[in-house]
Amino acid sequence: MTTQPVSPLDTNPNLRFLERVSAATAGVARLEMCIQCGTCGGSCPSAADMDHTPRMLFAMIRAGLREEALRSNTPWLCVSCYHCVVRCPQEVHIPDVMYTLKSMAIEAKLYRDSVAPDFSQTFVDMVETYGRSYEFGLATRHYLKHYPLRLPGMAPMGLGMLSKKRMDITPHRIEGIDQLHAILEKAKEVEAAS
Amino acid sequence: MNKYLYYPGCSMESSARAYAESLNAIVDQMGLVLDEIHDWNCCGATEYVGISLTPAYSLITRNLALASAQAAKQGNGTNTVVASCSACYLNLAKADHFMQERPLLGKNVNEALAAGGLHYEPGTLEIRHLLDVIINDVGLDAVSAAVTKPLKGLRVAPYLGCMVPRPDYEGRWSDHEHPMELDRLLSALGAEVIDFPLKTHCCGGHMTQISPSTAFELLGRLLHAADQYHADMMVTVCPMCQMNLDAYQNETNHALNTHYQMPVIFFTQLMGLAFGKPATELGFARNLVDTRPALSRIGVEAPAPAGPPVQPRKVKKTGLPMPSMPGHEEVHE
Amino acid sequence: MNRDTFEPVIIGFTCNWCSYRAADLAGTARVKYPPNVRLIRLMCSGRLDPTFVLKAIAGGADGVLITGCHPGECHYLEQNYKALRRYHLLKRTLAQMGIRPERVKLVWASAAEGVKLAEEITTFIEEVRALGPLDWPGMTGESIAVAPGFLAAEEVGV
Amino acid sequence: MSTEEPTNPSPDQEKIGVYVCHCGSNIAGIVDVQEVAEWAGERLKDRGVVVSRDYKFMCSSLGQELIENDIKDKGLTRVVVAACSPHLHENTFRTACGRAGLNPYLCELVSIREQVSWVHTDKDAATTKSKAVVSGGVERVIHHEALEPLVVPIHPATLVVGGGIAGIQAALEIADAGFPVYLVEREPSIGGHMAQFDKTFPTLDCSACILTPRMVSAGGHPNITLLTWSEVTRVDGYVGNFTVTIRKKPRYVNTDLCTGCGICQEKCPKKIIDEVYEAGLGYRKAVYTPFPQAVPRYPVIDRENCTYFQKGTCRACEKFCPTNAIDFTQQDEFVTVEVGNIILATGYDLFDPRRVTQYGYGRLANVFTSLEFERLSNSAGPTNGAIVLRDGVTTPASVGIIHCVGSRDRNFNNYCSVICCMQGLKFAHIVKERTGATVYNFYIDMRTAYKAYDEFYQRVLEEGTLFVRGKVAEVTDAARLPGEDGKLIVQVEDTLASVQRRIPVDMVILSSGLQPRHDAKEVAHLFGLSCSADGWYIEKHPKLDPVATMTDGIFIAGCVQGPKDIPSSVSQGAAAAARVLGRIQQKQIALEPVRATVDEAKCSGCRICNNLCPFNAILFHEDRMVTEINPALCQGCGTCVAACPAGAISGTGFSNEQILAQIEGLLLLNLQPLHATAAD
Amino acid sequence: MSTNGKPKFAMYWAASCGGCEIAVLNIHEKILDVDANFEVVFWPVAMDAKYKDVRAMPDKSILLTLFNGGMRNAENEEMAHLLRRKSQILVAFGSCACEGCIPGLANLSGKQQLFDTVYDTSSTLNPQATRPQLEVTVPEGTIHIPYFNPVLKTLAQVVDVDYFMPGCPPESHQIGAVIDLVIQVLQGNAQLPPKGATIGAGGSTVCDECNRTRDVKTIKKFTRIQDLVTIDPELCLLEQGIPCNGPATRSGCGALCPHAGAQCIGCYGPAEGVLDYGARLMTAFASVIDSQDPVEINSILDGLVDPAGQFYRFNLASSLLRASRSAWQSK
Repeated sequence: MTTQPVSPLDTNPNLRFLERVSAATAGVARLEMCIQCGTCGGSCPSAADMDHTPRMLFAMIRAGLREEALRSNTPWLCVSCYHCVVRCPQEVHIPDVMYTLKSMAIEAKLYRDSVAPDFSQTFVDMVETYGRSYEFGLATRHYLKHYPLRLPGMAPMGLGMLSKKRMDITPHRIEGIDQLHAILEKAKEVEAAS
Repeated sequence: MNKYLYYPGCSMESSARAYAESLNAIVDQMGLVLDEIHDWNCCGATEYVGISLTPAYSLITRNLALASAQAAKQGNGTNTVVASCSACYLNLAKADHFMQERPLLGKNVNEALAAGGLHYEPGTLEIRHLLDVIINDVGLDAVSAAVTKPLKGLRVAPYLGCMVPRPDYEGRWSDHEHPMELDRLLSALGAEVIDFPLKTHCCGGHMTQISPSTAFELLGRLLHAADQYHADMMVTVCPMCQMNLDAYQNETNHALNTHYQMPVIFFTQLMGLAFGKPATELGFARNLVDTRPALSRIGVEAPAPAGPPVQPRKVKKTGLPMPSMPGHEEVHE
Repeated sequence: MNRDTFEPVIIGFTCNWCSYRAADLAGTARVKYPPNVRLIRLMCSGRLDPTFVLKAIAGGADGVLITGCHPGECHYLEQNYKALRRYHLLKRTLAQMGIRPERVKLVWASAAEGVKLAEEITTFIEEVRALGPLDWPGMTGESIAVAPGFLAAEEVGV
Repeated sequence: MSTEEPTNPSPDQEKIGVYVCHCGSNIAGIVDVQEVAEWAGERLKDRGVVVSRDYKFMCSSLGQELIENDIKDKGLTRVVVAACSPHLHENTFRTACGRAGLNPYLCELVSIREQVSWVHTDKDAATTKSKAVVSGGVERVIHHEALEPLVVPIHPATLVVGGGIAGIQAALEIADAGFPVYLVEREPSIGGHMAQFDKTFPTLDCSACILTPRMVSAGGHPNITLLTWSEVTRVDGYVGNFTVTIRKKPRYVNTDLCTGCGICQEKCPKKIIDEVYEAGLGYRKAVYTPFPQAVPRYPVIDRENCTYFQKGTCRACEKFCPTNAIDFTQQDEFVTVEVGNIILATGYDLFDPRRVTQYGYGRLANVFTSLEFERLSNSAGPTNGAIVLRDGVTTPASVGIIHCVGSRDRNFNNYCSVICCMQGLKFAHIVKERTGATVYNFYIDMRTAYKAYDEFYQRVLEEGTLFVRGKVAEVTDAARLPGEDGKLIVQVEDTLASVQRRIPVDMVILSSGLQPRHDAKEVAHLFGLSCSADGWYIEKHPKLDPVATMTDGIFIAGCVQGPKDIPSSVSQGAAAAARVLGRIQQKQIALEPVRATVDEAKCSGCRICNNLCPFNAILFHEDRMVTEINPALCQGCGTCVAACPAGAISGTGFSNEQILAQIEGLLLLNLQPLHATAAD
Repeated sequence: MSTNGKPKFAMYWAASCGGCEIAVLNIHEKILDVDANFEVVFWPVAMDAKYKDVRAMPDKSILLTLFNGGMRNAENEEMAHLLRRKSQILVAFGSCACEGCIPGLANLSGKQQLFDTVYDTSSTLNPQATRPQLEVTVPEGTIHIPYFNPVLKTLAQVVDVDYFMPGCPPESHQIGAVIDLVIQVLQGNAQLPPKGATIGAGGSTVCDECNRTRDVKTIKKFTRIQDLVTIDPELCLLEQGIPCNGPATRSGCGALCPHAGAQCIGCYGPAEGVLDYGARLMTAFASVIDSQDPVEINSILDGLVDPAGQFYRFNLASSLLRASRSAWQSK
């Protein structure tokens, strides 16, 4: 349990953290409505591996513990199973808050383990380049970087996937790739502005 | 004839070819006309949303924009987009939903789309999953009517995964935890459907890539439960689930020191079989876990499993009555 | 009247049993809404005589809000349906007089819906603000001299 | 040409006093009351305002005296008070005027609190609006008429709907005071939910032991007419004079002959799950009394399940009945009663936990509802009080009790069901006491307000019940860890330890919340009441008038008004009875003289209005070809007034003149600028 | 015509059709009583007269002026003021003066639209597209044409009126009765009604005088009378779905139209004390529509093809709104 002297509202911008998280979340986050009942933490399939249960993370956000919250591995372990969402008695958009925290952590370079961010980034790079996902490229790049040792063990599976035509060696590029680039460029502008 | 705009999603062309092939084999019989959205792009899975909001939703919404344009151009009498992949379905549905719930998001996304000469009016398209369409538009009567080779004696564990029944902002599913749609479909095919307790639990999603131990734990839970129930196979509606459970089963076994050989197949593959299509056309060859032992059962009397199937819910008739469960009568124990 | 500083004046008719109590409830709950609306208490929306609406418009109101119990929940069983019918006929007539029918709005609000009523009031005020001033000259004596704002506002033609 | 146009009565005729209330800072905090008062004195002088004052608390005796003195000294002929909602203090100020010799109805109370100071933030705008509101009041009051209230007699009989503890209490209070009561109950016996319970918290005395004496005295009371197996189908009239139609469903048992010996129930071959009294956990026959101490003791035949009614053969009950009381020919019987007041105590339904699928009720055998557990633990229940699993034999070694099932949850019911915490503690105690099992209570917040409740919590803590703070995520039988096989696993975040826990237990009890009766809305409409958004009936004032409703003469008691435990329900039953008795003692009641009247000279007999009145107050005289309105039946809604094409109908208290004048007053000054600021 | 000291009588027409004059002449031999009891000093329709003669008269020198027609232009208003000054009793005579009547229905349209219709439609031969000018110079000199009010006003909206006599035109027997009354008053045998009263009409509405059978009203469908194949000769027209204005229209005509099988169109104006005639009809019709479903209600209302025309045919100028927005806006 981290403790940090929390300065009064006016001098501590972090106490506005909750508002900023909500503002950056798709849909209406309703974070301020959390009653700390723990339905999310109880439902979460990967809670065991998390630094903090989602409930605790929300309490930290509320307390303005920005760095601790963004450093937590909790958002990265969210599997987007949406159990917490449908069970939450206060209808907090939990997974979407997790997405927000991830992007904030990336922006602030506050994540501890680079595997997950890298995977997402690699995946997105592929998509931005081709307009479609490119599992072979993704897998090879990702595994070479992060699980070189896991590769041998993976080889049979990989080969199986290839032999059974479940993975293509060459990527597929969409026709409107330029259009897509234009859209994404603009989107990034807008995002940066907001 | 039910016509739809169709969004296949990337995996249908790679890891989930079997899904695509089997679907292909049954569409005509089910009277489905799937008009593929021309030049659709990847939905970004669960990755892009974790990096940047507006670009992520713009990526998704480009597909919706293309779809509504296509619908308008051809005036092809539908405003329903069907997705066969759970993640794609969820992303498309969420984009449509959130653009309405947060008008600012809608404004930003459309500002971005405009750069590509596109626009999408949230709420104008209906976004549905393939299973939903088969259950509610085609209907189980039509399905059972098409069955020529009932899957008698095949014990199947219906496995939906997460992103079809949840979060279900449009309220299309009978339940978020224990929806019966897939069970009904499989019973209609003549299979013996077990009341799979983990039918909407998580397969680990992309954890296989970023936190294998977590993934193996979750995969282990599913395989364990399916095994406990003596399922011959797990039947899924989601490429990601199928990929994780099938392709990573081996690694999971290594990691957990277990020896599961649980075939995991797409519901469309079973439909194909029940409709009398040859297994060769239905992509069974693509499974990494051998499906032959299970398939060999179909049509022939299934041998009694080693031990009695685990049936924790069996109630002695001498006991107190169970609460009546309206609408759930057809569940197999 | 300068349209930038234009503050619509709205007369609201409330039902003693539902919407007036909803307004009270909004008060007790301290729910905020803009002060542009001025409420009149009737025993029932069925008491609403189109004359009242015409009078309000002719008297300088920019919009009129009619509120009553939800269909099927009228304290007097079914009188709110009479209000509903009059409302639809009145709107047709107003349109012929060149008045945007949207300037008159019917809203159902039960005694429990203080927040909803406040929201409806806020929304309506903004809708009327967007329509601009009406300031009908009907009652303003004999002068046919027309207020500038009146000319500025476009309404449906006849 | 139009005399309906408020032809400003020459002000010299009228002397109007305007009184603006500060309500402490409630109004004065936002509205410049002094400015409003001064403004009214100046600007409305030519409208007849001769005195205009502001005062800290107009409703205080000093404030009222202020008005009374002005009436006496300055000869006021009209009074306008700008303060709170008329629903709060209209009477106060009317009475004050009355004391000073001014007809009470020449006083108008306009609201600048609920509708101005409490809902607006901009002071100038609020002050401006207050002026408009006052001006509207002044214009309106000019057209008020001196009225006399309509005095009607109060019928001494009372109708009590619902035979639960609240209804029984109310019925007994009134009957003991010597006045007739009709007690209507939908089920075959009175007793309600309380009759199903085993023990009652926090004292743990046996529910039946304290309830049955009340049931018996209600059943045998000379002043109480018991109408069980009956439902109200129609309510006509108004306070003091209701005419109520009640449908008596056929019992198929002649209650004059039946001795309640119970032989028919023994002999009946048809056994059905009892979904009502036994909460689906036990069985009953097709002919049955719900429970041994039922009042009345006569059984009913359940037509849907009776072999004779379904197949045409059997008649076992008839054969064996020693007094030939069985009568298969009985039909619905409709009785009409005259009552002066009505008390609704129709209670609640238990939230159906099937809706919370992750808790597995209905799928997982050993998940029970609170009501099921009440029956289970009840010595008169299906297991004679043995706490066992659904197999009927095994005693649980560990039990999990889940709080807030369906309550405090936007997916189901948003509100707190009040009783669940104490109920959960009660269950914990009973389980411990009877089985010594390990007991877990899973709660979000422990709410043990009220006398001796928290002490009970302490006691249960002492007894060693384990408490886990966390809303349970799911109950599953999918075992995966050692020790989970064959158990129910309660998965929850222990929010105080911040860890996810999987706790294997043999039995799970869901402390289901309370919710309005499935037909609450229809019943409310039948009696002309309104429901809150949740479906509970709305009381006249949440604090000061919790048992009265907005419909005069109709009161509510018990859970129909909101979730409640037994003590509160009983108190409300008694309170409602007290209110009714007060009314009866007065013998008569003064009604608002808000009525419609027809000017026969103007009435052309066009008959437009003739079927606009749901209370049949409008009658048409064929002979004279004119329409007349019966003031006794008229409820004063004014629909006919608004509809009359000839303007021949006028509404006392809400006349066209008054409303049109008020409109003019409100618009007198489109007091611009309003400085309206968007709601914040 | 005699010029002895008999009380003076005048009748003037402003914006009107002249029907009111015909109605007066239509009182048959009673017209002789008028001559016997009055000296007719000004009556453009019946005798030659000049405005300057009227101006020359001493104020209040005319005992009774029957003024018909609405205030369409500056000349009408000028004459209204002039005759008010010269008369002791000024009667707004006929629907036009009382409430604007058909000329007042022009208040639905803007001035421009009116002129376009009058000077620029196929029914008009106007090659030079001439439009009336306030001032036109011709060889003989300069002609002035009175200013055309964008919004037609009623007499009472311009000058103080003593009595109102509705009807388009007022029924001759009512005119006769009024003249009798005035004569009785002159002979000191009767009292004048209070100022501002409506004279020559009943106190109820047309249904009061209508002998068609009627029942409680519920309307499932409105039909224009010309669209009906058969009309029940006995039954109330409104109950047959024909929008009959009888229920809201002041009695006095003897329910002529309904008895003749046509619906009342409301020429006698609103009943005593009614502020807005159209509103009364709106609320009456709407109240008895037999539906609680907005969609159905609207489809029933579609049967009322022209609500404003239906409810304000004679009455627009004296209604609360008085004119449509486009009329108010035009200059």
